[in-house]
Amino acid sequence: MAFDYFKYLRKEKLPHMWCPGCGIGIVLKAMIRAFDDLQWEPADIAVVSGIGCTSRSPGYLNANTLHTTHGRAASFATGIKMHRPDKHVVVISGDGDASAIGGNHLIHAARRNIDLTYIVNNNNIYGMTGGQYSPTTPLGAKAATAPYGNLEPSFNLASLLIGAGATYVARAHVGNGRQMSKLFRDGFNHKGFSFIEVVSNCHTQFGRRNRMADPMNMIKWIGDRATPLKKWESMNEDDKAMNFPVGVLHHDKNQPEYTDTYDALIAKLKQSA
Amino acid sequence: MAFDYFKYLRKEKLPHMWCPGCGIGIVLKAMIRAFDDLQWEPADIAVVSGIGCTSRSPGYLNANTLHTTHGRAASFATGIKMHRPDKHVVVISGDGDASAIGGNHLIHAARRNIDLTYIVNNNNIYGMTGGQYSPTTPLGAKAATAPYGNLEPSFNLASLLIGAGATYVARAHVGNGRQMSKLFRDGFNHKGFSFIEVVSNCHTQFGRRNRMADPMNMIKWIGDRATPLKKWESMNEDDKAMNFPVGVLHHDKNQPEYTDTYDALIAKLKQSA
Amino acid sequence: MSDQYPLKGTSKRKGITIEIDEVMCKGCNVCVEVCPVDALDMEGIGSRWQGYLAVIKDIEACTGCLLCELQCPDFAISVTVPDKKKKAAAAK
Amino acid sequence: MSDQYPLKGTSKRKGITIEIDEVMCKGCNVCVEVCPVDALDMEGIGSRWQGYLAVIKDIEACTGCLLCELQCPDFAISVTVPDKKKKAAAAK
Amino acid sequence: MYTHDKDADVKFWAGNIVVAEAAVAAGCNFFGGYPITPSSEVAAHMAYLLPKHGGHFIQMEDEIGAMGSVIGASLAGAKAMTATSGPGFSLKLENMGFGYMVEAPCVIVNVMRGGPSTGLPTHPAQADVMQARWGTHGDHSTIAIAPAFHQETYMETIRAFNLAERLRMPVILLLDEVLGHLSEGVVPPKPGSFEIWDRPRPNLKKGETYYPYDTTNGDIPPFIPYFEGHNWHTTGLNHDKTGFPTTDPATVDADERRMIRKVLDNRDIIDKVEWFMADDAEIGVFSFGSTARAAMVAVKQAREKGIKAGLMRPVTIWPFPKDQVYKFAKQVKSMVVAEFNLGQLVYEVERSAKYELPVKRVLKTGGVPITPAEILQGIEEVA
Amino acid sequence: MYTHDKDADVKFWAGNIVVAEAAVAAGCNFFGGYPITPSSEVAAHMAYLLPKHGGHFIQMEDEIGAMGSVIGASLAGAKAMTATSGPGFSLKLENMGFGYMVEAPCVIVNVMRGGPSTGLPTHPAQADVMQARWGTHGDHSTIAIAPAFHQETYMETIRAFNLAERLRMPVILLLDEVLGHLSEGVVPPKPGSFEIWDRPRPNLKKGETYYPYDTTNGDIPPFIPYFEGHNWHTTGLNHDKTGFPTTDPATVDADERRMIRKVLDNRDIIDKVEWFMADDAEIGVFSFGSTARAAMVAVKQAREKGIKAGLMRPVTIWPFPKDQVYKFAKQVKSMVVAEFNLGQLVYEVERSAKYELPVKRVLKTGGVPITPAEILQGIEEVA
Amino acid sequence: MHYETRFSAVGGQGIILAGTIIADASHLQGLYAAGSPTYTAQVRGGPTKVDVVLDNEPILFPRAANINFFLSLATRSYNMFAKDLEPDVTIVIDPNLTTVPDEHRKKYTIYDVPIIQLTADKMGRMVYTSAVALGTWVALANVIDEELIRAALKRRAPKGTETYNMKALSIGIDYIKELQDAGKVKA
Amino acid sequence: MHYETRFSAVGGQGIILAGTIIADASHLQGLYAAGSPTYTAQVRGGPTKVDVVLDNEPILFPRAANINFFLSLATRSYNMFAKDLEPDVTIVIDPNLTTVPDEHRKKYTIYDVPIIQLTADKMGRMVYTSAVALGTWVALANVIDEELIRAALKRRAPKGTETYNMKALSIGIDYIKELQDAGKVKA
Ligand SMILES: Cc1ncc(C[n+]2csc(CCOP(=O)(O)OP(=O)(O)O)c2C)c(N)n1
Ligand SMILES: Cc1ncc(C[n+]2csc(CCOP(=O)(O)OP(=O)(O)O)c2C)c(N)n1
Ligand code: SF4
Ligand code: SF4
Ligand code: SF4
Ligand code: SF4
Ligand code: SF4
Ligand code: SF4
Ligand SMILES: [Mg+2]
Ligand SMILES: [Mg+2]
Repeated sequence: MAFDYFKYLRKEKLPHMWCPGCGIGIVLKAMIRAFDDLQWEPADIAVVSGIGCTSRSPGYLNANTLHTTHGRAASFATGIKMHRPDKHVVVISGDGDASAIGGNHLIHAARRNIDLTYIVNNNNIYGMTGGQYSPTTPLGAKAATAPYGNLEPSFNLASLLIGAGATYVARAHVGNGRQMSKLFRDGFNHKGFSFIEVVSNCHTQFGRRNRMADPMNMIKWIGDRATPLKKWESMNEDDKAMNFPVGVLHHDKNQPEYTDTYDALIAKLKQSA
Repeated sequence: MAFDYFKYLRKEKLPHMWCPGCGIGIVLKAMIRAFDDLQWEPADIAVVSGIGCTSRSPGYLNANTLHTTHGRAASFATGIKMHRPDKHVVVISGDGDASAIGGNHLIHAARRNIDLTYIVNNNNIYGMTGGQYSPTTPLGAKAATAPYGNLEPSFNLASLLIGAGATYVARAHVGNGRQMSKLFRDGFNHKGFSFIEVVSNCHTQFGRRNRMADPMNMIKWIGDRATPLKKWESMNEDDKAMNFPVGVLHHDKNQPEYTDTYDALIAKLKQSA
Repeated sequence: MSDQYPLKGTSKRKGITIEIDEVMCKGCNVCVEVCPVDALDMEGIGSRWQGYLAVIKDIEACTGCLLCELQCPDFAISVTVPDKKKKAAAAK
Repeated sequence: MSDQYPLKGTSKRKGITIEIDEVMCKGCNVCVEVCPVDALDMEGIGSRWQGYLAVIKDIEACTGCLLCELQCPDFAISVTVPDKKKKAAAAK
Repeated sequence: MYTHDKDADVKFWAGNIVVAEAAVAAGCNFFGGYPITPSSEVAAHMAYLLPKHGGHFIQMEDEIGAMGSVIGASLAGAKAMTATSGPGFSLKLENMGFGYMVEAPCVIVNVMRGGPSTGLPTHPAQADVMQARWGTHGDHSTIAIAPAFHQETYMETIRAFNLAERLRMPVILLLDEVLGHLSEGVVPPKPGSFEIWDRPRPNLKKGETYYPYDTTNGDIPPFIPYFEGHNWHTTGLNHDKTGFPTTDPATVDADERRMIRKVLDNRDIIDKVEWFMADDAEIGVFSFGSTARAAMVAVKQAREKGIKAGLMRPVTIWPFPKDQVYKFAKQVKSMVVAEFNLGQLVYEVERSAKYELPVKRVLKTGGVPITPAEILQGIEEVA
Repeated sequence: MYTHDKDADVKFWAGNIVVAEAAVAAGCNFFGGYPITPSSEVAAHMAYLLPKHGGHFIQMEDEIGAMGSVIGASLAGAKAMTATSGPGFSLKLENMGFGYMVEAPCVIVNVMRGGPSTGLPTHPAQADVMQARWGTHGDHSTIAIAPAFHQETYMETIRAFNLAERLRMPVILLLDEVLGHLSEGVVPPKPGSFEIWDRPRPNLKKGETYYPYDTTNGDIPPFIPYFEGHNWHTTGLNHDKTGFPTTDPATVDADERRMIRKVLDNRDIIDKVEWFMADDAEIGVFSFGSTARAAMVAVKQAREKGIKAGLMRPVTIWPFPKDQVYKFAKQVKSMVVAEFNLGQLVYEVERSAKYELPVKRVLKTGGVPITPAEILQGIEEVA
Repeated sequence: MHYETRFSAVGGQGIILAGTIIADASHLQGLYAAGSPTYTAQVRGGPTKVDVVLDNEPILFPRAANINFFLSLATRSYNMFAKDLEPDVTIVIDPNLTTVPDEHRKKYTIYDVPIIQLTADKMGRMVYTSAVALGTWVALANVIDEELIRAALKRRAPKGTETYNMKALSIGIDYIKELQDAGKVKA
Repeated sequence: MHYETRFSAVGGQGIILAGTIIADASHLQGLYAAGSPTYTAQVRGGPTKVDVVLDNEPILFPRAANINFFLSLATRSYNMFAKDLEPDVTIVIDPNLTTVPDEHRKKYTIYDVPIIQLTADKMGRMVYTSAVALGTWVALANVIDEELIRAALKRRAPKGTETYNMKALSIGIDYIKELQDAGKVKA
């Protein structure tokens, strides 16, 4: 039997709105396979996003889905999770949404170690608004607001999240959907805040301006640099800078999860009442 | 001759508004000594803050001073520095201002490696608004909004900033004004974004709720845990967790500074015009 | 709509079925490029999207590696492998 | 306003001058606590702040280490050391 | 004006505590906040109360996040509240607009302080009332309630939750620093002695699809929270009844009009105006919230001086009670509008009066509330 | 309506490009932005233009930061601008209030789109006009300009900068998606052919102290940027002339009134109303921005049908031209207010008219602009 | 019955609590009360005050308009809050910490009570300052039954400090009583 | 003179550029122009259009009201934008990608031009699709001088592509001319 994606999809909404070859579709697929792996029921899953191409994902997923305001998905998700700690809450958004305007909610959700999985489709650009540079656009790359090449150093999202206290941090890339799905599954499974960056392609807005207008060009450019963490660690500094590690980058299983802590307080107060 | 603080002070505004024994005054003093060390002229310095007890500091400093909105100081400072890259721009704010509402501007200023020095007086509490817990309040500590003890894990600000890409990260504490001043001076001197956390006391709002209502109790409690980085690194995990390292925690002198990069572009365009 | 190559097929040797959904397929070329055995191809004119559509060039070559399916951004290609092999691959 | 101990004094031995500004001093006790040689003290009633004021208890004991000045949150106490010693200390 | 039975269990509470206590009484089980003077005690008291009642309190990283968490919790089924003051209210506006758009019931408390900007953080004002109406971008209706006495604050907080639930939308509760920090007696009504409303649920047949914006039975779409198997979607984009985005001009136009209509057509449960010595008034005083208390004294004093003054005190200020103002304006010779700002609702009064009636403005800012004497002077000027 | 000389150097620009070009022509040397449809091209074009002119562009992490950077740059002496649309405008409000409070000259562009919330990001609306007036908390005056033609946009962008400088305050420029993305001809005036104003500087004697809010010579305090040796302070708290906080009620009240007065007393340079066939009009049409262009066609068509219609088109919409509306309302039999929202400035029109004049509302939302035919129908209904 | 009280100090949380205690007690006596503190969380070390309005009718305008009793523990708070006082006001100050303008001495009835000294000498800990101050109010204002004040104070005092607070209250009351006995104060 | 043009496609930036080129050229001919694109940055792969209104008077209402020329490259864009057309409209579609309702065939004058095929066959790269499409407009609308269009196209074309664009334009023009010569189109 072929894998049945449609349990988790709103079939009538397809084909989706994304450009031919856009990596977001690959991410969506990997999410579905991870849901299926864990046998999560659609009714028990909330998927929350901000604004952007990536943030249109929830609309295609058969789940409790919420397309919020730009950058604020984590805060809505926090409210959902606090009120229903028994449910699975996943955030998916773009690099701009997550790390530009949404950076604060992202790092605070990580700090609290609240049991959300935050997936960032990092295509190094503001796709939806027409290709302005994002906090992850490489130095020198062209963008709508970087006509002379981007002048701003970029975030290493994984480092940022580790610094913020996230207890599960992984990186996948669009060239390897199978690994992506596995990392999603591990992140979903992790009790606490999990963050998975997917290095992705926006050939339309990033690629077109940077000689990679074809999706496969970009996907290959990404795949060529993606290096398993162990191997990457053994590289010299120059090679490290040219490549990026993929896989589980950080995993701390011993930190208390926030809604657990809170509900323990409720239980304690109930007892003492 | 006694050291003359008044070159950098608005004497007529003193005594300042802070509680007797509040660490902010110690920070202010250390800043002044660092300015003096570098012979920076008041006219060439802008000091920008957000809102909070700490953020009242600029009002006492004889410089170009700006008391902005809560959490947004870094963005105002960025505007000032971009327009006047030739001047010294310093941000000073509290842990809440810098890392709660202001977290996003903080990490992005760090990422850009724009030449600001950002000083955080981290007293682990929202002092001004009456002692609500902040992102740096220790787990279990009491606060106005944590009547049962704080449930939220806290930020390690230095780790967060290193993760965000800051090129100079240091930690001082109120028990050692001399070291603080030296770290400020180094941060001021650093071409790029520098971040200095000062572990500080708010005995009024934090201490009172946590059995340290007396300033010296809190200052000692801090000082006892402050450990020079080298020594701290050699500690076992338990001791590491009980103490915190002070000194320069990260220093990368080789990254391009943002206004330099920008002005190089202007120069290039001028040439090619 | 495809001229030469089919959108659906089952290999005789391995019994692997590949199916391309012509409504979903946007002709992005990803599946063609990722296929290690060159079993797929693009065909011009016909897609509602940009004038291309994926087609099966050589069903017998297919190893059932699933790469095309996993990498297709559009839920447009599915690969059914008859035996346990597929399950094993998916679980990896 | 101080009853017993002075707010200003110069040590005979080392010529070190300590000066407490009674308008600035909030009586927080920090200087007293940090002085390694117990040269300072707090006195009740008199401060506009909370009923205390720092005073010089033993000027001759003062080593000019500057700790009280550096740690005073209120620009209320200053220490002047006559020779180079002070400069050296400050520069550290 | 509320009188207390000597034997009643009178609580001497600050207004902010009253709000928190009443919210929990109304069924509030989620609070997402961020501290700000002079509203902070609402959050602190919720942090104390909620876990005892099995509810959840969270102090978010900022007001934007607080508002987001409240809407998220609401969609998951919570009765949710946030509380803030001027600067925080400004920050919440974008997400409040999202709340209007997805029709998420919730209560937003603004304990007003002096502004604009940081202004006078520890002093009162009533200068966010126009902002409450127009603060977020785009067209939308607003419900805003401004009580004047603690007993009223208690009951109006409950009503705010009920309106939010019944109309499926955010409701704003406006206090000010005077009320928020004022301690006065309040007698909490017994549970069961007041109405508690929950958002309407649809009558779905088994297997029937749930549409989150189905308005076949009226302008207020019935609601089923997340996680009950309906797997529905919503978005801040204009959407159709399914909750999915649409750009169909007619659908969008109709939907936006519906959301405004659902407020205007339910004014019977929303509107609330209190009158004080107004029946035979010749000088009409208009005032609300804490300032109205000074106006009551002024009206009494005017009467003592032989001036037939009377007070119209809207408790619900949005939607604006324009018809009542119109009638009042026709009844009186002239009007006095007393508000603790530099002129906001007076514009609405002028608009509602619809003719050139002398309208005396008693306006003020600077942190010290308007006194009875100042209003009395205004009354005397137009008497 | 602008006619172009055939030989003129006509640029076929989108409205957003016009704004950027005009800003640089007006002396803008700092732009802090954050992309948002449909305003993004303003930022992109500034990113292209500014470094060529020695100015600085920065894309901030969000709109709040963008607004902060603009005010910071302004205090350091820059002519600074930001551009956004609905959701971003909502986010900027808190810092805009700070701009009013510290009296920092700057220009804020809002290219309006459908709302509320995310709404219709790629479609036009005129639904942020009340927000422009009342969006931030607290009392304050607003200057908002809404041009209708690209040539006008060019000149009004320059005027926005000039007003910001002359009055030392933020000025809002309101476009909408129709204008922002519409490409039409514009002939940029030659440098030197138009006025450029800089913020007033004080005449200080040597050694004299500079007070950043010294109003001895008028309501607009003269300005010296940072870093010129005056080491001044400012704050979003209410402050006195020195820039330091004060809670003195009289000082605060007076200062807040002054900041409102500085706008109202300078209406001669702020106000701008265009009239079209209005002299003998019996049916008064009121419309602004892109909708006014449809209204012009409708007025012409009405005249062709024998209906004496005429258009009042405010270019400056805040402060609201209430006296002109009053006069116009007295002149005409009835009015038609056409705005691309569900009723905003019509409230001001009704208030300004001061009596029960029939006011027909031609209102709409949903993304497709109001057509001449729809306005014509409105005219015919009240004719 | 209408009585307005203002307590003021520098940076004092204690006086705000004292105000609350009066209000609490007033309920027990069948009165209406309205308490308005300056909000101190933002005024570290700055002058603070609390106004308590008592009335036998429900209180409409809750702010003080005509203060009957004014207490100040510091010159800075005195200068800030001793404004718009009517001639019939009763004023208590700590003479060690508060300097009162001469004209005020002429205009108003001012009692010098060395509250801080009394607290320091007799209680040893400054936290009881406000209870001592409250005692002077009990004796001078004479509008609420002493026992009701004691009951309210007990309820609001931090656990374990009840007896100390009772003692501190007595110190204030007794000091005034002594003055009264000595004929220096109208009883 | 008043002429309204609508180009529509799916996900096409090219047609928006084509609209701009018409407007540019119209200036050279002394006309006023107003171009309104659907804003495509948010419509990945979705239907897009651009309207260009030409007039010899300054243009008041800038949106299209009565379209003279409508071009569609895809069924989805046709369905979305072929609304409210007047009977006198001229329609060009690519028959390989656009299915037109029968009633439209009856009501309107529709020209089938296999634009994609032409581009693929004769240009090899699909980026020239819109120049080919523009060519059909030049020939059919006949309101702007071909040379002025060429001048404008040259100015806006990415560097290095000018000659290819000229060629693509000719392909469109020639295809219509051929049809006209064959009598299948009114010239
Ligand atoms: C408050 C606000 N600011 C700006 C925008 C405009 N906006 C929409 S999506 C987006 C960025 C999208 O980039 P990213 O998050 O990387 O998503 P992508 O489209 O690349 O998947 C922006 C700036 C908005 N919708 N709301
Ligand atoms: C937008 C906004 N939200 C909230 C506040 C209220 N507020 C003022 S200061 C502050 C926190 C102060 O804490 P911190 O930054 O740690 O400074 P501290 O007082 O401890 O030095 C808060 C929440 C505000 N002024 N503005
Ligand atoms: S614009 Fe970029 S991110 Fe958006 S759908 Fe296209 S390829 Fe994907
Ligand atoms: S409240 Fe805390 S931070 Fe504020 S002045 Fe007092 S001790 Fe310092
Ligand atoms: S399953 Fe693997 S071998 Fe078969 S067609 Fe797909 S990619 Fe090629
Ligand atoms: S990857 Fe999918 S969408 Fe792309 S060509 Fe292949 S089947 Fe079609
Ligand atoms: S200088 Fe050193 S020794 Fe002298 S008083 Fe100060 S702390 Fe004591
Ligand atoms: S440290 Fe300073 S303020 Fe504190 S007691 Fe000593 S001199 Fe006074
Ligand atoms: Mg992106
Ligand atoms: Mg703090």
